[in-house]
Amino acid sequence: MTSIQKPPVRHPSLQTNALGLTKRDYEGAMSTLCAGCGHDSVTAAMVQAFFELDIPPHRAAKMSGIGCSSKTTAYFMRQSHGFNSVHGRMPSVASGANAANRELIYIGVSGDGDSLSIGLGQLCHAIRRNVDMLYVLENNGVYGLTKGQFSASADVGSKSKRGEPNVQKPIDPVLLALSLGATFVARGFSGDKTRLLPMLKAGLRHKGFALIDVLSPCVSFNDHEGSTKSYRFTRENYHELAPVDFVPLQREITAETEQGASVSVTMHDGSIVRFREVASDYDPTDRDAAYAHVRARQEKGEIATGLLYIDEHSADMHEIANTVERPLADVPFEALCPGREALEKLMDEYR
Amino acid sequence: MTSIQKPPVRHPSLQTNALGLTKRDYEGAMSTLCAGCGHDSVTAAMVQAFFELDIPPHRAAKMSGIGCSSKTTAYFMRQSHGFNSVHGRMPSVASGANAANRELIYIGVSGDGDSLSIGLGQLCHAIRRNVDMLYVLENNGVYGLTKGQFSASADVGSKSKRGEPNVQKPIDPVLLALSLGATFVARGFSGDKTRLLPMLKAGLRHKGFALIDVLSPCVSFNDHEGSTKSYRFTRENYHELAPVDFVPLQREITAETEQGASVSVTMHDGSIVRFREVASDYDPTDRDAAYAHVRARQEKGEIATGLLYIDEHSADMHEIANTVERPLADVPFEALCPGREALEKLMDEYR
Amino acid sequence: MINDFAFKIATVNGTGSASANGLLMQAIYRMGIPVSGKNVFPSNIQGLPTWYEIRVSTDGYTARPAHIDLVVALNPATYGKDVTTVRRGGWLLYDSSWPLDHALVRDDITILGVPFGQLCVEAFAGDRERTLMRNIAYTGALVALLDIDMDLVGEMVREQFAKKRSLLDSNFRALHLGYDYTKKHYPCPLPIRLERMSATRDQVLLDGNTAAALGCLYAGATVGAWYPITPATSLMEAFSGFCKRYRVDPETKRNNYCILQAEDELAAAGITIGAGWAGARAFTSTAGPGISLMGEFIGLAYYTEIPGVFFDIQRTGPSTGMPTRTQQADLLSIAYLSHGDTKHIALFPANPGECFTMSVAAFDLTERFQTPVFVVSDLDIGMNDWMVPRLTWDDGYRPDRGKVLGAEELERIKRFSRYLDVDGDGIAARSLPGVHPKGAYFVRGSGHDKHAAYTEDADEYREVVDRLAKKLKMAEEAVPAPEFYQNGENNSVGLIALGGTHAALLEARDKLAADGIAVDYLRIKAFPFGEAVRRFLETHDTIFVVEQNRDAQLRSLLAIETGLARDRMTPVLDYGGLPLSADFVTSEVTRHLEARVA
Amino acid sequence: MINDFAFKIATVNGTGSASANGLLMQAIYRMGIPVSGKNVFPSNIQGLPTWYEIRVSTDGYTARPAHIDLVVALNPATYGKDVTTVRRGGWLLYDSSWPLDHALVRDDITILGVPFGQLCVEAFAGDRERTLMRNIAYTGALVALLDIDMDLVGEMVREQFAKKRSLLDSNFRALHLGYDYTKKHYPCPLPIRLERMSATRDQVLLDGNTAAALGCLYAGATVGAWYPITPATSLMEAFSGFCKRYRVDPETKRNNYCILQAEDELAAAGITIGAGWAGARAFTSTAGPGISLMGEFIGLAYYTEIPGVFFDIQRTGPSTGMPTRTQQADLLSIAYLSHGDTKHIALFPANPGECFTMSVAAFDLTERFQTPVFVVSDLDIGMNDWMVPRLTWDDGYRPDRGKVLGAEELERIKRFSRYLDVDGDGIAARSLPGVHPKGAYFVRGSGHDKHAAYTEDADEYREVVDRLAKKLKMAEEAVPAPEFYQNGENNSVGLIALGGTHAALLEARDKLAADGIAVDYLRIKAFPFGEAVRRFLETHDTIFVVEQNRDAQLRSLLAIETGLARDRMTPVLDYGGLPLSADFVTSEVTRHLEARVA
Ligand SMILES: Cc1ncc(C[n+]2csc(CCOP(=O)(O)OP(=O)(O)O)c2C)c(N)n1
Ligand SMILES: Cc1ncc(C[n+]2csc(CCOP(=O)(O)OP(=O)(O)O)c2C)c(N)n1
Ligand code: SF4
Ligand code: SF4
Ligand SMILES: [Mg+2]
Ligand SMILES: [Mg+2]
Repeated sequence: MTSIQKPPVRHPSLQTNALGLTKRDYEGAMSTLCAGCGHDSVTAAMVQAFFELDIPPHRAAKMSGIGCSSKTTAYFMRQSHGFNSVHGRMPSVASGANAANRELIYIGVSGDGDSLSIGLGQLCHAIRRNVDMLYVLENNGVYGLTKGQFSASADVGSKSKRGEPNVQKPIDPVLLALSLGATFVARGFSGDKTRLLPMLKAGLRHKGFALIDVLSPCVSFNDHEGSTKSYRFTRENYHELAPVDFVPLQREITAETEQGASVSVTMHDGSIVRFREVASDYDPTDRDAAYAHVRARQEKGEIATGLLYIDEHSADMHEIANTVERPLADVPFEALCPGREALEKLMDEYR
Repeated sequence: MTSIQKPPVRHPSLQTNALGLTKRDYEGAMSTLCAGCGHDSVTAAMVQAFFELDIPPHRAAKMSGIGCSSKTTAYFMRQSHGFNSVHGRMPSVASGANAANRELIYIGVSGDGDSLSIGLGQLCHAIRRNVDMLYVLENNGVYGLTKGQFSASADVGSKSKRGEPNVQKPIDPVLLALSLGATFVARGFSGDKTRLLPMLKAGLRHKGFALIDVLSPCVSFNDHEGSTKSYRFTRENYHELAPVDFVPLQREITAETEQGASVSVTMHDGSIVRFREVASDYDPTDRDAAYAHVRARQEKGEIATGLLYIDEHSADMHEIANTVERPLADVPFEALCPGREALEKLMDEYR
Repeated sequence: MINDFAFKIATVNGTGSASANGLLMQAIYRMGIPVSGKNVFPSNIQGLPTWYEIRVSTDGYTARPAHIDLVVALNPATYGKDVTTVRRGGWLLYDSSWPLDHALVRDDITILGVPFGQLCVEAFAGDRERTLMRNIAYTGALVALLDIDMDLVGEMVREQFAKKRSLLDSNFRALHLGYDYTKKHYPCPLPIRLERMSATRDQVLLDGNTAAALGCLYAGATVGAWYPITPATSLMEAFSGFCKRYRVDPETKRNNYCILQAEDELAAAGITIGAGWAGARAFTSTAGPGISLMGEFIGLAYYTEIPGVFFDIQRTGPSTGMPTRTQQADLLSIAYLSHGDTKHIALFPANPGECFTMSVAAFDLTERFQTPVFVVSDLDIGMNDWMVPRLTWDDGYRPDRGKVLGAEELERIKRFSRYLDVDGDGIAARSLPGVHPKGAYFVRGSGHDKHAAYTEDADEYREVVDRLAKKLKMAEEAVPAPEFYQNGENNSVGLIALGGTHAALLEARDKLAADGIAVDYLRIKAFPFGEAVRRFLETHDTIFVVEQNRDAQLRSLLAIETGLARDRMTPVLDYGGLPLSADFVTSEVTRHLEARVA
Repeated sequence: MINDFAFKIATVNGTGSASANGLLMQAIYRMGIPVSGKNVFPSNIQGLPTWYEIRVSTDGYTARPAHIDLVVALNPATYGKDVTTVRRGGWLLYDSSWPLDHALVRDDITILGVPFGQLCVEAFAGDRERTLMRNIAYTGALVALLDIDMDLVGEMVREQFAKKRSLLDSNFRALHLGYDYTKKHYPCPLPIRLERMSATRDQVLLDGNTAAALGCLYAGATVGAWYPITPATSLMEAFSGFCKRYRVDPETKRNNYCILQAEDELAAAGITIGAGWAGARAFTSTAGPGISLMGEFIGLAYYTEIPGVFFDIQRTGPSTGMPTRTQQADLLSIAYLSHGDTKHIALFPANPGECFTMSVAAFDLTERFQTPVFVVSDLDIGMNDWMVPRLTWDDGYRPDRGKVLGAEELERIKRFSRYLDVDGDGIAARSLPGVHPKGAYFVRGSGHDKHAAYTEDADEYREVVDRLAKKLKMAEEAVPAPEFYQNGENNSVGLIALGGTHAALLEARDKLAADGIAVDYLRIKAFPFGEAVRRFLETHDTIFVVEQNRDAQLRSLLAIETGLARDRMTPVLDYGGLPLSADFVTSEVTRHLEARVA
């Protein structure tokens, strides 16, 4: 059903990937977000990740809800189908799309309001279903598009632009996901693209639901003094577990010797995630260790970032449902309709 | 606004509580549940708890969603107002009722379908809001009222009545609540009333949201061999942290010497929860220890029960909102309406 | 009174009476006699009153009977209520293990006692078996009283318990306990009795949810999303059963389908829409409360033009209402579901047979018009066994996928504009994700122009929503046309109805004719209404709109959509939650007509 | 052309132009001249086109103007579009810091250039200040061109920046930069200019959401639940602001209110209902998508008879639609929201003044009738500043809590039956939780009888829902009556409308009269409709129903509820998302009337 597309002629200087595509081919419409919005940096990282992974744009599906963050799916990969659904309910739409066509690469982009308030139930159940998709939660502690109300991820005491402190306990999507048995849990910072990039790649390659909580400051409503989601506060208080390298299967592992002690996890498709300088006792496949680590940092007033947990062995939605390899949308009608005779026989059972 | 009610004359043999009421006064309509349903045992424990805590029935409000479990609010305290709302959305209705009248004692009864599927988002946000109420989740791993489909709490591999194994990962309300920073988290078993009773009492006295996950087998659809929510399986695999005694403020602590080493927590109202024979290193006020304990048991294939975590220091919904002591429903109109003059002045600001 | 009477069995649910009642119904059906059964059950699992009404009719009328000739009263809790439902001169059968209860006494009926309980206590051990066998015992009694073919019943019991020898024996014992005792003590059969016919040869006993599930199976639906709710649950459960049987790839043993039990109805709708967008035939089944919860998603699908089939198995509303009672009260909700300007295609099956055919039609319509399509059934159709012609299938059928551009077409065209109407039929071609880079576009529930680009421009916005209105207008003549039942020449009185009340209307029509009142009858099969409905309304001076809701919702839709003045249509409303009986219609109609003359 | 023209400022959002535009509007208002402003803004935070239209009208017309006399074009992205909106013979003011763009050239208008950018670059440092001051600079230019009272503007700037000295100076500088340059280079004022009047003395400039918030404050609402959504957000934010000011207990410093930002609209509805049940006056405010999500809960409140006020600040649908554009397209959704038979009371404010009074009325109605009440406003009313008479308050007002039994009454009565209609008005007395043991009852969305006991009995069920229908019937004459604008004696032409289009209709009526077409006009203020609406429809041969949606939803409601045939009413529909202009109405009406004659 797919088609091979010929790389059009371009300026020689532009670097191309295995598909002969340049980064430009992975870009999207002009962003209409505020200048400096963290979300735009995430978008840029996204472009980079898809480009470097040699993913044909039209084989990816961009799913989102409603919000500034959810708008960003329009700002990368113009040649991919995009689905800007309704507020907080993207996980179910993505689940349905994936059920119909498991071959596409699904990326969901959401916000802390979209995911942790109105969409909390759907997020939790997408995690439980282990839908094969990368889910990027662009977390800024506020409802940006509706002009800065506190979201469910706002920290107690964090101040609004008007100076009022938030009084409700925050929901940490990372702890939530770990407690639900999510199979890939990470946290990044839009201000740290080098560390975010490999997480995105690993998330795209993960078989199952990959949640990446990306701290992505809102310059218009939550980047002031007293906010715990500002660029400044995040930069000063985030604690990276360990930088990771994503080594896709196709490339042979050259970087091997480059650094010292490193833990690595082999992904389902054979590619490898290598953790550099990680505390030797940290096991990124130990769900409880990850949880404890995040909590410990939290108690210290720090924000644990990094690729915190990977489980490559749990079944994803389709394995659980035991569906055929081929996308259900492509199964020929003949294979679906039992036909006249079968019905006749069946009718005898209703006498 | 409340009224003192005179205890009617009754058969002397019936034991009465401080209000001069007998247990009968705490009973409700005839149960229409299946004979042997775990929920009925929970109802019985509820009657006992309210009776022993000397709570005037009409000062309690019984909130529920939809399901066999949610029906049970009709089967205790006929003199209390009850609100059987819509499926999965009771937490918001309870929040609103509590916002309007903080003096009533709120008890919510729900099921695993009502709370963990359709109602998951509302449950999480009621926890976050820390609404002052006791929330009893009667957990049987199935949708009883709709005839036995697996719920989100069904364990992987647990068999349906037709013998089909459940394939989706379960959501454990206890882990979920702990990861969200809930202030009172416990798990009981409808088959063990003696241990459930003090939990219910403590939950009723807790200031804030008290979640009790009660394993409550469904005899019609999930009590067979191969089910991990059957009476048999639960009895064989539940592991009680430690039996607790609830010692209300008014009664002086006689039981003191009765047993040996015991950890105890003083509740907001001065009453005390005492943990008997608890491993001396277990601190019921340590959120992470509780989480680790539950996970450890889970890994062993056991079900951790008991009063696992108490936090008496977090602000509840009204403290957060800084509302007046008196129920908002009772605040006289004069105190609410600024009046003509104020409006005239105000209008000058819109010129 | 041969093959023309009705009897009712009053028991308690969760005691196994259901299967006994099914046995009776099936036996009569196998005797070749037209029969229908209505199960009136409570919204709980065990211990509450439940009734089963069986009607036999030589003329093949299957609507709820006007009166009950024989009542089997086995539930003391409802004695008083049950005895009053026996027609004068009728019969009452009760369990004489206990002395006759005063509540049951009536001197204008014949009271028959059989000590079912006692007989079973003597014959069987253990409470469970005794309660179960009591049901078979009263079955035996009825076999005797109504002259049901005993061999046939025996044969069926044998079929049923072929594998469970012990059960087989006790069932036979119980059957004969009731049969023999009755034969011995009472003149059998009663004047109301059965005689073999051959009217059911090409018929089957089928419930609407099973038939709808078969429709989805045959239409090639691959994604089913749902959240359990009575009375819609059995639809998806039946689909799942059929898929396990017909949809497992013979080689790989993998499934050619994916059924997702969602966390709630919002998610079920989202999954359906996501799957429809990605190119699968997807559906969900729910009841009123689910419809209300799907409102926002339905508006999204309407505005973004994504296919999906939504079954509403109606129950008694509002709110939770009476989940185990029937009604037709979601009509108005569905027709314009969701905020803003919307309008939806809805199909109204009248029986299980149509649940099958209309399910298939729904998938063709939803893909052709790229808009959600509702199949509006109800508890009576969905959960009761109906006698319907055997379902048939034409192997020539091919799905109508509507305008979907493939890779080659996309490769050829210069620019793909998702919402551009090229041929003036109001429908724009769509592309599926993953097929071709040129097919890529951005689905958004926010304002978009014909190229699917974001817009806040009044004209660009209007251009798209005006086309949507046109598209729905086009659908009027594409949906199943109404059925016109003419009774002789130019009648001035016309009846209008839709859905499961059809059985009652056909019977009412005959009854009225017998009373010298010739009426025409139009059965609406779909929304939006077409020209035929308009014409019928215009050509009849007196119009009765028969429906099962309080507010005359169908009449409202007719007033809005056809323009006929509301008061030109007289509502005939039955909304107590039970299936409609022909007599209600005839008496209402005659009452109004007389009032008019007077 | 003195005090009778309109001008429009085209800029980019997030650059501070909003406050400059507000300044202009307020200045004109303070000159005593009737003025109205419409903010046409995008659904994002920064960088997209935005327009502000200001109309001055001696006669006090406040509807959107038919044509624009002067356009201030400061957004190159929309030059082409903006220049076309200048009426021939009108003026265009642009930033001549850059050479005149071809897109702006038109020979039938006068083009004025002022180098705002350049002037600010020279006068100020830093991008931010330069962009901000550019707005004040064009304000200065307009002060000169339109002869706005400079002292007054200065005074206002002083008020505004009293505390921020530095800002004060730069604002003054910027103001004069624009003013002086314009005076120097162009003959000022233009023919379109202002002259002091005294028409606004008893008026205020107020938006509907602020007024509605005040209504909730004064009605004694204590619980507000919400989920942010444009254009409803500012209502709860205003309420919160007023509460901080007027609702903090002087002694304890504790709040006499509780505002909960819920996780979504379902929860907001649940909180509102829970609070209403427990005895508080509670409300929520949302827009279309929220209404769709509240469907299930609204059905519960209707059937269990719990009060609650639901604000729908309508925006352009369907689905997400155009969140920053206006429409009246939720009418049908709201009238019968939720599955099953339901019907709801809705109030339709026409301006901020009525947002205040109707909010208060809504709380009285919802408690009196014990059913949800909707206040249906829209973005134009809710978010734009309108010139309305100063809000007033009668200290004699006491809330109508409806039939609520207190402890004493409960103590006295023998048995409390929650759903028993004792005095035949369709309303049963309720009790509040915690008041008295005898008042205890069980609220359930499932079938219940008049004693609030669970039932599956057809008659008991019907008894309750029939009373609900009666109750809503009773409400017809209790809700605000329509406003009847007669124009001389028995006219045959009648216009009908509701909500914010009122301003346009009053103007259209005058215009038509001026053209010799005398029409009557009925403004509907509430649903369900009463006798007055029926009478108006019956007494006018030609009826135009003017509304801002595609599907003539109000006309549908009129056809359903009054019985008048749909086609007796001609729809006049404007649904592009912008406020209605009088000319649209007059041209549509005349077109139809002529067509009729022809
Ligand atoms: C049902 C519904 N309710 C409310 C809204 C209004 N709304 C749009 S975006 C948004 C919140 C966005 O917050 P978040 O997801 O954090 O995205 P951000 O803008 O912060 O990136 C809300 C409440 C809506 N579009 N739909
Ligand atoms: C909106 C809605 N969807 C579905 C239903 C049908 N329904 C009633 S109860 C129930 C599940 C009950 O399961 P649980 O909460 O576990 O209660 P249990 O019966 O097991 O005690 C469902 C799906 C409903 N009443 N409302
Ligand atoms: S409002 Fe905040 S989140 Fe939205 S675009 Fe601007 S900076 Fe980004
Ligand atoms: S079905 Fe299960 S949960 Fe429901 S009443 Fe029966 S035993 Fe209890
Ligand atoms: Mg956000
Ligand atoms: Mg359950």
